[in-house]
Order: sequence, then C-alpha cells, then structure tokens
Amino acid sequence: MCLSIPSEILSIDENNMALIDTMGVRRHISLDLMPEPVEVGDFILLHVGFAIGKISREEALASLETYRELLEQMENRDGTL
Amino acid sequence: MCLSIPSEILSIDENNMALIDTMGVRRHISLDLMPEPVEVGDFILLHVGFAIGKISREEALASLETYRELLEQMENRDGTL
Amino acid sequence: MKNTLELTAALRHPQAIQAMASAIGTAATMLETPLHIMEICGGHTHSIMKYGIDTLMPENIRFVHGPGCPVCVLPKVRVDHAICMATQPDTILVCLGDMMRVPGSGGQSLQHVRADGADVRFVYSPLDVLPIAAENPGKTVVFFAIGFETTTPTTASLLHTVQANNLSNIVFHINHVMVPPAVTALLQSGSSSVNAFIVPGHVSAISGWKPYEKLAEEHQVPFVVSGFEPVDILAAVRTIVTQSLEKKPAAHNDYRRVVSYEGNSRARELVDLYFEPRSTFPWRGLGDIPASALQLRERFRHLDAEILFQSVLPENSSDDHRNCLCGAILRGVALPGQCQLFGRQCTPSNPQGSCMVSSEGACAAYYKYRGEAL
Amino acid sequence: MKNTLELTAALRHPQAIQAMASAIGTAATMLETPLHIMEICGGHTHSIMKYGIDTLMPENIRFVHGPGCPVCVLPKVRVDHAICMATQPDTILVCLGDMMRVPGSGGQSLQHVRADGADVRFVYSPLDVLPIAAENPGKTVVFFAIGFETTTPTTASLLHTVQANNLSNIVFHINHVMVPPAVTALLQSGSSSVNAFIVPGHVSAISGWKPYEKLAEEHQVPFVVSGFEPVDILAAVRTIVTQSLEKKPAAHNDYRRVVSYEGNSRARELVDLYFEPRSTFPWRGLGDIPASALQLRERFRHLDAEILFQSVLPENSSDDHRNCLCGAILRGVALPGQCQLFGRQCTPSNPQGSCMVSSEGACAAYYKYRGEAL
Amino acid sequence: MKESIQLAHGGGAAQSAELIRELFFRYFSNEILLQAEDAAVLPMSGGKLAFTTDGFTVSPRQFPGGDIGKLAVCGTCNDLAMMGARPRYMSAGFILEEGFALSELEALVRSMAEELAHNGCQIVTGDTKVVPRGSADGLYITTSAVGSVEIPSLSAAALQPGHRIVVSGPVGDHGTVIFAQREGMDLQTDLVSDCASLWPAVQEIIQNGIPLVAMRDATRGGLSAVLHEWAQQSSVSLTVQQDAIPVRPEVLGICELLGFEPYHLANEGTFVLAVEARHAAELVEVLRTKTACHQASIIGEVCEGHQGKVILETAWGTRRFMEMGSGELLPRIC
Amino acid sequence: MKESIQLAHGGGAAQSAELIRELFFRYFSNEILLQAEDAAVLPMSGGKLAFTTDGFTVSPRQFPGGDIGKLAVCGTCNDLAMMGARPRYMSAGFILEEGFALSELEALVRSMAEELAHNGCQIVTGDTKVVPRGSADGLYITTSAVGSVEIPSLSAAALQPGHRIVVSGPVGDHGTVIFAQREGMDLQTDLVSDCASLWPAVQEIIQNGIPLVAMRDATRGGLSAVLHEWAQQSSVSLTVQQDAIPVRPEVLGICELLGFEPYHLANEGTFVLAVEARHAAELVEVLRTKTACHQASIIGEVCEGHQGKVILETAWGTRRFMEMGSGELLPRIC
Ligand code: SF4
Ligand code: SF4
Ligand SMILES: [Mg+2]
Ligand SMILES: [Mg+2]
Ligand SMILES: [Mg+2]
Ligand SMILES: [Mg+2]
Ligand SMILES: [Mg+2]
Ligand SMILES: [Mg+2]
Ligand SMILES: [Mg+2]
Ligand SMILES: [Mg+2]
Ligand SMILES: [Mg+2]
Ligand SMILES: [Mg+2]
Repeated sequence: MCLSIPSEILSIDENNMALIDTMGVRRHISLDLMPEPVEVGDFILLHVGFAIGKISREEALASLETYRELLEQMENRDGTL
Repeated sequence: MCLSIPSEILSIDENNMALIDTMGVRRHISLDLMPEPVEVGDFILLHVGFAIGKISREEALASLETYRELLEQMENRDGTL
Repeated sequence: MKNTLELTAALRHPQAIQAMASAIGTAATMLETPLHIMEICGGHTHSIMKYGIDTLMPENIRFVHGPGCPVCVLPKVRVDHAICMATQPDTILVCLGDMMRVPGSGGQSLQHVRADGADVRFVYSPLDVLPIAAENPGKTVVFFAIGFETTTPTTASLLHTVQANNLSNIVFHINHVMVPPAVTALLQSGSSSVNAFIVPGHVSAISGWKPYEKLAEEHQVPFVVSGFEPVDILAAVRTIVTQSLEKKPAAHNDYRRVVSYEGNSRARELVDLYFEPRSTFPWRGLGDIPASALQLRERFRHLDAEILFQSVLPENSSDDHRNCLCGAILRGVALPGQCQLFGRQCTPSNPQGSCMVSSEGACAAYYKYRGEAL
Repeated sequence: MKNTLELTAALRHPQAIQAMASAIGTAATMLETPLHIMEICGGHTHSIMKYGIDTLMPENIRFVHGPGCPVCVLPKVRVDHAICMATQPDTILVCLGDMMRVPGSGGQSLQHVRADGADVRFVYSPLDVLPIAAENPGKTVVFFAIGFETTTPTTASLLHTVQANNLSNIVFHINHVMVPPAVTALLQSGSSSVNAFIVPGHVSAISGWKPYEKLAEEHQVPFVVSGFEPVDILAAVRTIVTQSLEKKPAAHNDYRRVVSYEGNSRARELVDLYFEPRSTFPWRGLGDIPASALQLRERFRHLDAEILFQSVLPENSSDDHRNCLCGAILRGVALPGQCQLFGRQCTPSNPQGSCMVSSEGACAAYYKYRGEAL
Repeated sequence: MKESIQLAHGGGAAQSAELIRELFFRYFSNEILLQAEDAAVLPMSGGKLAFTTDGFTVSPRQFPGGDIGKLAVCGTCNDLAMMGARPRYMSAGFILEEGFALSELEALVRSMAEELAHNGCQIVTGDTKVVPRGSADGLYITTSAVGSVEIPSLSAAALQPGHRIVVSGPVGDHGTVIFAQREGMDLQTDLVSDCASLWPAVQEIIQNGIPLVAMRDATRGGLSAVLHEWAQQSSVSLTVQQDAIPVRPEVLGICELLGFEPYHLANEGTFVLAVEARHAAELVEVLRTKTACHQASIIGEVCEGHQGKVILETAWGTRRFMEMGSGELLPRIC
Repeated sequence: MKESIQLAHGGGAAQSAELIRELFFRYFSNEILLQAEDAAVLPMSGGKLAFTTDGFTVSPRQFPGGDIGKLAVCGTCNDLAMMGARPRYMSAGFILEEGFALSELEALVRSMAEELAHNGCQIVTGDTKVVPRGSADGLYITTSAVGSVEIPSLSAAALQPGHRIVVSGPVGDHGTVIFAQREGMDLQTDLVSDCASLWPAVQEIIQNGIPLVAMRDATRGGLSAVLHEWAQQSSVSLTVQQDAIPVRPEVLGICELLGFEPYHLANEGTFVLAVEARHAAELVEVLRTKTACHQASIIGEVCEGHQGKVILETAWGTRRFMEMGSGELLPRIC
C-alpha cells in the first residue's frame, strides 16, 4: 500500500507548494505535511500530492554501498551472508 | 402571420383540454380561449396550441357552394363576375 | 365537409382558382385606376407567393406586401434583448420557432447564442413553457412573446396560469403588436400607393371585423377580410374589384366560416386583463407608431422581464442598411427587385432589412419563390 | 545519486538481486523451521509478485500476503455507503482511484453507478477535491477517505484547509485504518503460521519504526522495515533470516533512507487534531478489531458524512462467499490456489472475497501474475 | 462562414453545403471527392467499387417504422444503391455513452443484422468507443460500406434537358415521424418512417434493363435538396409538377400545423431518379411492383434556363421556385 | 455482461473483448469479421482489399505530438498498414457539437490533410452530423479506409513457436501524454505522443523483402493487449524479456507515480511485429533506419504451452504472467 516514490524538489512557492520532478514528470505538490524544512534539490517521498518525508541522501548512498559491497563479495566467493 | 388551421375535436377532458385532429395529426390543445362551448365533432381554428374560434359548418358549406356555382358559371360562359 | 382534409382540398381546387382568376381578369379591364392591394398579413403574403396568386393577376392589380409578420417588424433592439436575456446565468429563454433565426445588431441570432452555450428553446405553444419551468426550478424561464392579435391571447392564457398557480420562475418579455394602428400609420404616411386592403383572417377571428368599418369609412378604401386558401384570397380580390368598380369601398367579411363581426370576446377580455397599450412602439421598417403595441399592466411588473432585466438590456441597436427600401416596399411604392442590395448583400441568411428577415417578409418571399428572375 | 532515476535503477540491479537471493538461499539451508514471512503491506505484495521475488526464495521461505491494502480490508458495507452517497441528489462523491472498481453488496461498483448517472470522480490527491468543490457551489462534495497511516495525514491536511477557509460544501466519509492493531489481532488469533513480518515502509515514514519494538518483544518475532524496491525487500528478508538464525528476533529498520525511529511528528499531530480511534472496526477477511480505525472527532461532526447521511446509509451488507479462504490466507495457513473458487467463480472482475478485490490482494496478485499454473 | 457550428450545418441545406465546400473540399480536394455523389466510385483494378459513409445520431433512437440501428445499415447501403452499387461489406463504428443499456444496444444490433440481410451485406470490421456520461446522447453509429458498381455511369452531373424526374414514393414520412416524436411536441400520427433498404428496388430496375441517369435518396434536406443538387451539378433547371409529388395526408397535416413543406422533410426510403423520357413510364411501372414504391410517380423534367433552379408548377398554372430548406426545422407561427 | 456500458468497455482490455465477442460477433457473425484483425481483408476480383474503421473521441483534442485530426487519419491508415495494405481511400464521418469553433475544425481538418499525404491516401467521401450542445464533447471523427493488400498472409492466428516478437519503439508514450493532460492531473512532461503513420515503415520492410507473420499497432490496451490477442488467436504463449521493451523514463515516471504499467498504456505509432527467427535481426535493422523506429527491438519469442498467456521474464531470472489491462486507467494509492 501507500505507493510513494522519491522525487526531487525543483522550486518552492509562497503557498508552501513545491514543483517536483519524478523521473522526468513534474507536478505541484504540498509541503504542508513536512516536519522539517526542505530546499530545492532535496529528495522527498511523494504520496498522493504531498511530500511526506525527506529522503536521506547519506542513507541512500549507504544502502547502495552495502548492496555494492555484497555484490563484490558474491563475485569473489560463493558466499554466505 | 398567425398560421392557424381547421381541426376537429375528438375528445375533451376535465381540464378543458381537447384532443384534436388536423389532417390525421392529433394533439392536445387548450380550450381556455374559446368564447363559446364546443363539442366533440366541432371544427375549431387552432393556433399555437389553443382553439381560438369555432368554424361555422354552415358558412363553410356556403362558401364552398358559392365557389362551386362560380365554377359552373365559368364552365357555361366565359363570364364576368 | 366530412373532415378538415376535404375542406382544404375544396378550397384549393384548381378549376375554381382558374375560374376566379379569369373572372377577376375580365372585370379588371374595367378598372379606372390600377389596384394596389395590400395584404397586411404575412400569412397572406405566404399564400400569395406559395400558390403564385400574384402571377394570376392582370397587369393593373398588384399585391403590396404589408407589415404583418411579427418578427419582421420587431425592432432589432428587441432581438438584442432576447439575446441578452438568453445569455444571463441561470436563465432559459423560450420563444416560438420564428424568433430563432432573426439576427440582432451583431448579426447573431438566438440559434447562434444557443450554439455558444445559452439555454434557448423553441416551443410550439406558449403552454409548453410550463413543463420547462417545472423541470428547472432553479432557473428563470423568460417567455419572449411575439405576435399580433391572434397570438396575444395565448400569452395572456399562459400569464393566467402563472398567476393562478403562483409560479415563481416564469417571466415575460412582451412584444405583442396590433394591426389597426399600423394600417392607420401607413395610410397617414401620405406617400402610400395602396388603395385597398386584404384584412388578416386570423387576427380578425379575435378582434372581429368591426374595427375595419371605421377605417374603411375614414380612408374610403376597401377592407376585405380573407381566409388563407387560394380561393379565399381570390374571393377577397374579387370583392375588392367589385367595390372599386361600384365605387363603394367598405369593410367586408369574406371569411365568414371563421370571422364574426364581434370576434372572440373571451380572448380580448383576457388580453385586457393583463395588457395595456404602450404609448408608442418602434416598428422595423415603419418607425414609431403610437399605441401600436402592448405591455404588461403595472400590477404584473414582477413578471415583466423588461423591468427585471432592465439593468442589462441594451437600449440601442445598430441601424438597418441605409440603402434598404423596406419602408417604400411596405408603402407599395417599390418592389424588392428595385433594392440594390436584394439578393446580393441582402439574403435570407444575411438580412439587411425587415422584409428579408422571415419568409413572410416581402423581400424574402420574392427571393425564395421568384429569385431575381422567374 | 544524481537523480531519482539513478537511485531506482541501482535498487533494481539484476546482479545485486541475484547475489542477494543466492546469499539468502545459502543461509536458509541452516534454518531450523520454515519462515512464513508476512509482508503486511499490499505495496510489498505488489513488488514481490511483480518482480517475482517469491520465485527466488528457497523452499523453506514463504511469503504470506498480509492485510495491508486499504480497499481489500474495507468492509463491503462501507463500499455500499460510498455507492449510496454517490446516488444522492446534488452530491458529488470523490475518491482515490483504487475505490472505483470495488464492488459492494449488489456487485455494483462506483464505476457502475457513475455509468448510471451518479457524479463520481476519482482524484490523484485529496487536494484535488478543492477545485471540484469550488466549481460546484450548489453541490455537496463527499470525500470518501481510505488508507493507512501514510494516507491519513493527507486527508487531515484537506480537513485543515476546509476548516481554515470555512468551506461549506466538502464533507468526509472516513475509513482510515491502522497497521499495528491489525498485526496484533493476527498474532493473537493463535492459528497463524506467520513467524516474521516485513513492516510497511511508507506507513513507517509517518509512524516511525518505534511501534514495532514493543510488538517484536511481546511476540518474539522479527519486524523488519523495508523499502519497495526488489533489493530492499531482499535485504529485509536477509535480516529476518539472520535474526532467525541468531534467534534474536527484533524490530529493525532496513529502510533508513526514508524511515526514522520517530517518523513524521507533524503529520501525526495533524491526524490527532482531527481524528480519534473508533472503539472497534470490522476488517474484511479479519473481522472486528478494537481501536483499529479512525473517525472524525466529535467537534467536526458537521463535516462527517457518516452522520450527515445517517438516515440513508445502509447498516448491513451481503456476506462474502462462504467458501472464501481469505481469513486463512491472511493468517498464512492457506494459499490462494487452495480456494475452490479461485479463478473460477472468483476473479478480479468478479471478486468473492477481500483478497481478490484489488491487485494488491493475495488472490488477485496470484491470479494476474501466476495464473493457476506458472 | 459563421464562427461556430450551428445545428443548421448538419441540416442538409445551404449551410451544410457551405461547410462541405468551404472546408472539406478545400483541404481534402481530389477528383473523386469533388464528384460529391452519395458514394465515391473508386477505380480499382478488377472493377469499380463504391464507397460511402454516414453518421447516425437520430433522436429518438426508436421511432415508428425503425430505429437507429436499422437506419445505420439501410442509410449507408442506400447510398451505395443510389450509385448503382451492390452493397457488400460494411464497417460499423459505435460511440457509446457510459451507462447505455446493454439491452437496448442488443436490440439495435439485432435490428442492424436484420437489415444487413435485406442488402446481402456483411459487417466485416468495427470499432467501439465509450465516452463519459454526458459526452454523448446515448449512442452514435457511423457506418461505411463498400459495394461493387453494377450501373457504371450514374452521376448527378449527367442530367440533360428532356430527362424525366421520378420519385419512388410519398415524401416527408421520416422527417414527420421524427419531428412528431420530438420532446414536448405532443404530436400523434399513425405514420411510420419510410426507412427501408433500396438495393432490392435498384436490382429490380437493373434486371429489367432500364438505363438510368442518376439516383439519390432524399434524406436530410428532403426532395428539395436532391433536386437542387442535381440542378446545380448538371447546370440545368428542373421543373416539377407540385401535384404529382406524392405526400401522405398526415405529412400535409404537420406541414399545415407547423409551416413546413413536405419537400423539405427527410426521407429514409424514398428516392429520386433521373431517366430518359422514353424509359420513364416503364421505370415507374417496374418501381410500382415493389411495396415501398407503389406510389412511384413522374414528378417533373429537366429543362434549360434558370440554371441550378428548381421550378414548381402548381395545379392552377402558376410557377415559382421551389425553395431550399434552411437547416433546422423550426415551427412557424406566421 | 454487466447491464450497462462502462468506460472499461471502450478501454481495449477484457471488457472490450467481451462486448465484441458476446454481442457484435454473435449478431454480425461472418468469416471475415471473425478474423478479428486490425482490418478486414475483402476477397474482391482483381486483388485483395483491406477495409477498416475507427472512431476517435480523444480528450484533449490537442496534445503534444498531435491532435484528434492527425490521429483520425494515421490511426485508420495504420490499421491498414498493419494488414500489409497500402492506404488508398478514406471516408470521414464527423459528429460535431453545436457551437464547436470553426477555427478549431479547420485546424483539425488541415492536420488530417497533412497526415493523408504521408500515407498517399485520399478522403473520397464523408458525412457531417451536428448534435445539440451538450450531446457530444466537441467533436468525434470516425474514419474508414480501403487499401490494397501488399503482404497477403499476415494473420494474428499465424504465430508459431520460435517466431520472434519485435516492437518498433518505446511503449506507452501516447497513453502517458493523454493521461498527463487529463483535467486536474497537473502532470507535466516533455513527452510527445508517438502518433505517426506507419505505412512508410511497412513499405520499407516490403522493399527489403522481409517476410512477416503478423503486425499490429499497440493502441488501446497497449502492448499487453496485442500480445494477449496474438497468444489467444494463435493458441501459443509468448515469452517477453521485460528489460528488452523500450520505455522512456517519463513513461516510467508516470507509471511509478500512479501505479500503471508501460505495457498497458496506449500507443499511436508503436507497433508489434511477429517474424521468423532468421529474419528478426534484419527486420530490426531495417526498422531502425526509420526515425520513429530507431529503438526497434526484439522483445521476445513465441512458445508452446501456457496457451493464450504472455510470460514476462525479468532481468533477474524470475518469470510471471504479463497481466491484461483493466479498461479504465485509475491511479492507485496502494
Ligand atoms: S432586399 Fe434587404 S435591404 Fe433591400 S429592401 Fe429588402 S430587406 Fe431591405
Ligand atoms: S479466491 Fe476469492 S473466494 Fe477464494 S480466498 Fe481468494 S478472495 Fe476469497
Ligand atoms: Mg444519400
Ligand atoms: Mg454517405
Ligand atoms: Mg446517406
Ligand atoms: Mg478500433
Ligand atoms: Mg417517403
Ligand atoms: Mg490496430
Ligand atoms: Mg480499425
Ligand atoms: Mg486502430
Ligand atoms: Mg451523409
Ligand atoms: Mg511509443
């Protein structure tokens, strides 16, 4: 449930609405549910027209790194976890 | 102006509306503008959904008779009026 | 007369028509001056053109097509009113079919504003306004009323129902006009060549033929009431010729099966209950004519669309083309073909003057039935 | 991570997925008992079926598809409410797209009543209700609100705008439900075979992963928060396998780029301002669950469609087919193929039970992606 | 041209013709299209084909004598028949309004199937679109058909002075029936629409070896529209005896009531033929063997002068132009 | 069947197919119709003709990459091209709403004329109906066309195990553009509809002498609908490599946002081809010489077993059925 995907903030207007980009698709969404300030360039989680949370760039890179490491391990040995 | 044609009364209802026949076309019309009582079988003059007058059977026959006579005269001699 | 069909057929009998026409032709040779017979009524114009009765007449009898078509004589500003009301929010404009095609000042008709989204409906009968109003309780239904004496009582009857049942969403824009004042105006204009009148048959069914006695006497011209069948019209022409030869112009009723001396008193009473004469009213092609039209009485002003929509209704309209000859045509001193606009700038789909507006107008009738040439 | 596209692509990397799956397979050989992992969330069900993640799992790891699809668990009587309100005069029913296809008691959906003339509109966002209401001042616009913790704040935000601007023609029919009570009910039912949970990622974006600490401790099963990309889900499975092997079941967050321990407090405050828990609420397929759904607070009863339409809303609905196995499927003790109605009387276009209602339901997902056979 | 589409643009009279000429002919101009016949004649290897299309939007959809389904088949087949072509293959495009009753759709489809059989024609391809409620008035059907030309040189431009004009039956029935059924009109008659397939009658003419000059079904715009088109396309005038035109009493009745003319009212089975004088009597005789055509009559002839005009001769020897219809039927009070 | 028409009946998925099968095939049954191809192939003396029709009701009428006029021409010509037929003659039926702007009509007609030129096709016959305001959403166009068959044996029933499936370009562009333009959706992309005439590409294939088994444009119902129809009509299964299907990022974006699948979204220029394995690579090469097709790709092959099903193979070796679309596109929250 709760289809929700990462989107990038392109601009923010005076009504707390943001123009966001989702894989090349742009839409105006509400920032009214955001618990923390966001800026242009931030990634947010979009759900039915609302940003519901910020996506942590560090954590995203960290999990990508984890997966990448795992992949390397797998390539080196037919490994366990 | 005032397109209006002879129609025959087929029936009359309690709201002073009549079903009339105009050359095989039937319609409900209002008798509210009739100055005199009418009966089934009477001919009336119909204008935009209202009977606006009764057609005199006698006078109609009389004018037909006049025209017929004229026709006969014409056939007999190349006449004047 | 077993049924309506038989009666009609008898009154369109070819031999009877030819016999009558030839009798008229023979008698007309004795006329001292040509007859310019105005058929006041558009219905008569229609019959004359449709049946080609004019082509059966001798040289010295000419028909002059009168002002008796309610949409032709309606001033353009009143058409503009209809269009203006039709485009008000939550308003339904209802009219009789004839009104739909008449262009207003901008060249747009009710058909056009309907196409552009206005709620405009045509009905066969004023009574058909009632179901429309019942089905649209949230809307104001304006009945745009046109017509001569024949039609005015039907509007009055609708008013009566609205009053009796306290219906709150039907209002009226009244454009009813009257024949006798228009005829008087024509006769008084001086320049008219008309020297006989065929009196409208169905107008007289309501008014009776009594009003024409005074007119005939005053102006010393024949006023003959006629029906609309070819034989009826020829009979009226025959009467006019006879009166002219005998030099006894008078009011005469040749439509006795329908018209009485007194007419329909009930209808006139109902009209009188709701309407009163306007001091003056502009006729398209003829100009202002005193006491020639009706308006709602003061106590029905809550039903009067002219008052209710006063703030938005336009007061002026564009003029007819300055070369339009309608005035002269209506006075019998010109024929449509003499107008330089006829059939060129002025056609039924783009009329420049009143006579081209409806198919009962003289110019439109000539255009449709005679072209420039037949 | 330059843009969203890159991130997504990285999380769907074929080699990474195969590497993870094979690592899981190797580790799973050491499991003492089979793992029945319930992914609570319909979004996870969707990802698992769409990417075929279940087919990458060893014999002793099975996914049990949970109750986390808001339209699947919505009791039929609430669908009947939507249909009933949609067919009231001067009423516009607005909902999210998912609701349109769900059949009520009579087999009719909102799509059907729209076809029969009801004004039903689907929107992408609750905010899209505002222009609809503004354009239809004479109508009552009912927002039929469904969804779990992720969606509830968006309804609350709309409520906030309606209150702040005193909008008079928007009312709400609230069907928001909550994950933790449903999970508790499942675990307490006794007969469930589920011994690990994948926790909804986007619900947790709002609620934080804190609520699952208590649940994990109480019931001694793993609760792992996961994202929705294939790699995310596999990572969560790997964590569950590790916890199981280490016999240290706990709440764990594998979706750190989105979910925090505390979640979105602002969203929760807004929810708390407008909503309070219902004493109990019936879940389709699961039955009554205490404190598992929300309703409008007393002081917003003027906005509550359940109260405003009380006199017309039905109280009872037809039952699901008596042979429907949804309850057992949701407890992980049956698979869709075991239901005798599956694919025959029960299909996505004619669902007999909750699991066939939306594409996130277990039966619908099997029907669409696996047939009876693949 | 006015700035927006009026109902009159679809009425088969002057404004329709203007739209076709000023817009469609201008952009789509080609030799076949500019023939402006009921059906296009395609020069294919192996024989000429006729190809035509019509959209059907009639309201009400059910009327005495037929329904929109029957009309959608016979209307299009008739346009082939009028080009002397045997109807063979038809396409059907349905535009359905969301919420349209399937039971009514089935009745209309059944009605189409029945009418196809009368033409020996098959629907071989089709399309269905559904538009949201409020975006159509129930359903619209557009049919196209292909036929094989069996009378090769029929043409609206081939009329020559001396040719006779024949009408296959009474005029105005369909238009009268549809107008009478209009909401709020409250007009009752025993009339039925003349809606019928014409290929059987055309086949009869072919079998009797009667050569024809032109044929056209007198649909929108009525008899008047056909006669005017012929007069204009052939640069001749037509003279018509008014009392030779068959008209049913009820059609006359509606005309008297509302100020219409029978020759402006639509037909869906009555058609007009142009024929050399020496074959006219036989043509009428052959037509009269067909039920729908037993009132077939010679109504006039082709003349020189007054190019493009239609002249009506009345019973009492007067002559006038037959007027063109004006697009939307509006009842008159004057 | 449900009792009334739903939008889904026009959506190109299961309900559309049911309506066609249960209603139209039942009443209009004949050998040609039951082929259920993009165009009917008519056995005429002098060579086979293809005949097809489509109705166009798209809203909005103007969209990035085209308009309803362009679509009305290329959509119908494409159905001919898909049967290997050269588009030759077209009919156009317009249903206009009273009040429709003539300026817009002219723009659409101009657009039709331009697209006709790309196909070497002519509009030779037409019809215009005007319906009262409120009885249509602006205008609907139904076009039919006749073409001469140049690849004689294309058939959706001719697929055999081993044949390859080729797609001519990225899928879902048109459907995405139209959905994004929907009132209230407020979705902006730089996408344009793939709306294009396909005859030039088909002609290129013919000129290169590549024999084909079947072709179909992936319109309503998208790629999924074509693949399912082929699998069912040929009684085979199709196996498709998911990552071989070209999809533009923006299409993926809309799919992620709203829960759609690219293979359910409509196309108006992208088409699908079935070809023997040994010609597949050359076919792709030839297609790629055409601008609109430079992403042409082999996406799968025909298999035995799982009759009537389409199997999707993911990049990580999992297999599942490709699901059929469900008629009306509804955004999902879960
Ligand atoms: S032709 Fe036109 S402009 Fe001339 S007199 Fe008649 S109405 Fe006036
Ligand atoms: S197949 Fe249908 S009836 Fe059977 S368990 Fe699933 S939802 Fe219930
Ligand atoms: Mg025709
Ligand atoms: Mg045609
Ligand atoms: Mg036709
Ligand atoms: Mg199609
Ligand atoms: Mg007839
Ligand atoms: Mg196709
Ligand atoms: Mg087609
Ligand atoms: Mg197509
Ligand atoms: Mg036509
Ligand atoms: Mg594409």
